[in-house]
Amino acid sequence: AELLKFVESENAKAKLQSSIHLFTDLCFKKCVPSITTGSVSQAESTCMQLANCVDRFLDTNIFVVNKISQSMQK
Amino acid sequence: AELLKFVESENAKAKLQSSIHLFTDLCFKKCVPSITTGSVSQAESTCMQLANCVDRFLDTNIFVVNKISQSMQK
Amino acid sequence: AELLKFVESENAKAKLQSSIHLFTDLCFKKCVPSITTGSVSQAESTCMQLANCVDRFLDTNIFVVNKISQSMQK
Amino acid sequence: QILQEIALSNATELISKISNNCYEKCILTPGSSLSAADTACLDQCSEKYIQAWNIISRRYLARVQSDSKGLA
Amino acid sequence: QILQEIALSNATELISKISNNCYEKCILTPGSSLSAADTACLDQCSEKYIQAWNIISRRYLARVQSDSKGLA
Amino acid sequence: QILQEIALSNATELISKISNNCYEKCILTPGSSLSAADTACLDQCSEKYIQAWNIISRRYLARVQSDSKGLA
Repeated sequence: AELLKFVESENAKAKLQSSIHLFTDLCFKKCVPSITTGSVSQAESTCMQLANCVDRFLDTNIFVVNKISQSMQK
Repeated sequence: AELLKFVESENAKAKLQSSIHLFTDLCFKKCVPSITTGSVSQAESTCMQLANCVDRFLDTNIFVVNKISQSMQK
Repeated sequence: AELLKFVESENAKAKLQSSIHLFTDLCFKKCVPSITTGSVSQAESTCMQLANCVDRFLDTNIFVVNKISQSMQK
Repeated sequence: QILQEIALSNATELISKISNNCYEKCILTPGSSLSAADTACLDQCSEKYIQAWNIISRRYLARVQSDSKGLA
Repeated sequence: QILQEIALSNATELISKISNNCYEKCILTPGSSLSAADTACLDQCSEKYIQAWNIISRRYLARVQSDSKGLA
Repeated sequence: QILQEIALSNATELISKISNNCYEKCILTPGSSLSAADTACLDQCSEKYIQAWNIISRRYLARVQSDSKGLA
């Protein structure tokens, strides 16, 4: 049972890491259109620093789940 | 044998669904370049409504299969 | 042991082929922006013919590995 | 049981595809919350995606049934 | 048997990659059939892809053999 | 053992993502070697990617912990 719990928690960790890789890739593509030497742009900063990109993606996901649930109940 | 047939037909169904997801993603990207409120554009309609996007993709696939077969026989 | 060696070498072959497909896809997208009938452009030729696209990708990969190793030691 | 798992994985895949495509098209510069314009776009975009999925499903099933020569 | 499966999966993967890349590049607005221009483009595009695949294969195999320090 | 494998696959995935994204952004026309400009761009790009990965990790973990209603 101890081992099982350990394996389960490791699986959860792996899943979490895989989501983080997915979101980082998404946010990097969205927030950093090109590599400029020097300081970070304002738009880039708002998009990435505050992690708005992840938060809005999760909002989008929740929006879509609700939308699909509604259209299935029709 | 009944169970095996059932599992096989479920596998085929899953494969079919996976192809449909692939094609929908492809056609959505090809036919709907941007989301405009209001009516559907003429080009979008021709591309998607008549499902030309899937039909032409399958034609492309058949073309490539023939092409590869020919170059293997050379 | 003979069989095991055979299976291992087949696995290695499959991995190699999968890398080749990955790189070809990458280089085709990078070096051939559009299909023009007639002769191959100069840029396309430098990028693809000399396989600079693969060589630079592998250089990039080595650069990143070193970079990550350094930031892990900090 | 198996049927339910397929139906579930189908819905999950649809949700994931819509989220990715509509986030890409609608949320160009993510702000501190979804704006009214964002939400309107997501709504429109989801509708269009579901519509596309219905069209493609019907068409592909029809083609698979009528034309067993097709390879994909 | 195993060799055949690898060869088959290799050809299948190549066909799938060519179809995706050349559909993307050649069929900009899918019509009611492939036009002569579409077919000419697909032909050119497939040739270029196969050529690319040959070049990359040779180069990558050469690099793997000569340079065991490379990681990918 | 399992922990090490996860850590390793995590690092491998990160390296692969950075290589793909930074090759895409920095090496626009691959030449016969990496130029000084290429290397400067790769350096900047890797830094930004790692920074992004740190920000996203913290944010996503925080959101998962505080908001169990979120689905992704």
